[in-house]
Amino acid sequence: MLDERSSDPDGDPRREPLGVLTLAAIRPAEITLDEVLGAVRDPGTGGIALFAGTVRDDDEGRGVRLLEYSCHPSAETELRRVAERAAALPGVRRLAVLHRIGSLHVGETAVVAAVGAAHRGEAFDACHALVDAVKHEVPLWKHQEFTDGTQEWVGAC
Amino acid sequence: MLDERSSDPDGDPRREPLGVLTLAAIRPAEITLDEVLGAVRDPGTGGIALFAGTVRDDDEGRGVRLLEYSCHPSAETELRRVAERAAALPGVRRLAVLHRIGSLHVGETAVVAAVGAAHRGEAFDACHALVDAVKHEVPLWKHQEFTDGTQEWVGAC
Amino acid sequence: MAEVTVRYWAAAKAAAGIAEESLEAATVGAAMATAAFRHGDALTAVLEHCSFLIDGLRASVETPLPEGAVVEVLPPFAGG
Amino acid sequence: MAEVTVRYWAAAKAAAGIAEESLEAATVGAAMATAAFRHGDALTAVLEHCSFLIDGLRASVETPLPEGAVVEVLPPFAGG
Repeated sequence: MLDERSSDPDGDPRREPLGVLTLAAIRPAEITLDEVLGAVRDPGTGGIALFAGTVRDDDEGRGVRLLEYSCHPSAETELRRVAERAAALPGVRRLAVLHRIGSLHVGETAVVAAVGAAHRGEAFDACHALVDAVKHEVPLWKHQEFTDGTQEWVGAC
Repeated sequence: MLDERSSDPDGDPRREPLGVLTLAAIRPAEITLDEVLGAVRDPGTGGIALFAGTVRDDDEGRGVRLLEYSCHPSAETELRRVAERAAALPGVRRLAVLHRIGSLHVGETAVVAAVGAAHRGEAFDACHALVDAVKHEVPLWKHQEFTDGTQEWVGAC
Repeated sequence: MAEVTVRYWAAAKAAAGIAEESLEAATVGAAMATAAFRHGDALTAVLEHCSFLIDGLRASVETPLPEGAVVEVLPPFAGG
Repeated sequence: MAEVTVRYWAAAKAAAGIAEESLEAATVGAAMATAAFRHGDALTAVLEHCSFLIDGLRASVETPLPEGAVVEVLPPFAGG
């Protein structure tokens, strides 16, 4: 069915085109919502759902001072894979996602994602699915330093 | 239960505080995601879900040239009412919403919303519910002009 | 029967051709029947989907009209 | 038995105290048993939740090790 649609993307205006992944990157530099927003804007999009994941000051009652994100060399390839899967969800037109690595303080942004779709329900569903997949399927790791001086690898044991 | 929680918001750090509506407005001036994002940032927020509704170039196969949004004098009060209801949803910490009125061209932004929550699922759910309620419960109206010269009131008959 | 002011919004105002008018009626429904008779099919079609306010409070077609009330005619909402 | 390179990532690297080492084993599971014996309880606890790559491809604890393979030890992912 995907093959059928992609073989003739412009033949029938009522036939929904496949969504396009316009941006997927992992980098140590700051990331912003404006960047993913700009990557998904287009005249056929009626709704854009976005997500920004920020460093909380608290993890189950313990004060957080710093998060250190690191990744495997394959992480950007895996990010692109999960993003392309989300771009194929119903109604999605354009999709963009950025993840930051390195040291992040409380309030800083670790991940941003944006999904433009014809209709808002589809945009929300795909953005949520994308962020879930980024969390569970991309080889990224998070090391937490707490305000009491202790530290831990999140989810490691 | 709401009364019980609000009567002692700081007594128990495990007890979730009620979400706060930080911004709700309807105005003719341009609206941006940055404004609602800034209104929901706080150190206890782990995830922010946002939505931008933009003017599409197409409505069921007809080319759109211009949208004219208008509202009843009670619209901002109603917007605040639905936003406060969404702010009381589980996990919501801060919530902001702006709706524009006046003439909008294709690609311009008609509505922006942001919900900060401890966890991302709660942020997505509340943002989606908020945008649905803005669409159906706030006395806003939309007049469409098409590229073929015809026009219509959206949803009026 | 009460003398009331009817205020039309958006598609209803466009269909009525005026923003506001006076008429006499006992209920919201009766007022709308009079309005539909005055302004014709275009308004009749819009009125089927409208909601109503009396002096700023929600009302149904059965709601009786107090003397001097303002009846507002609101087409279906379409924000976002 | 194959001579392989084991590469530890994130929490596994912290628990092993090294990024990389050589060892001999027939399967991923056997290699991890040797690694746990060498580096102690902290690594043992982390290994329970890890996934593995052999030369960049996903592998299970039963996967046999080719001579000269690179075995990567990946703790649970925690993006976002």
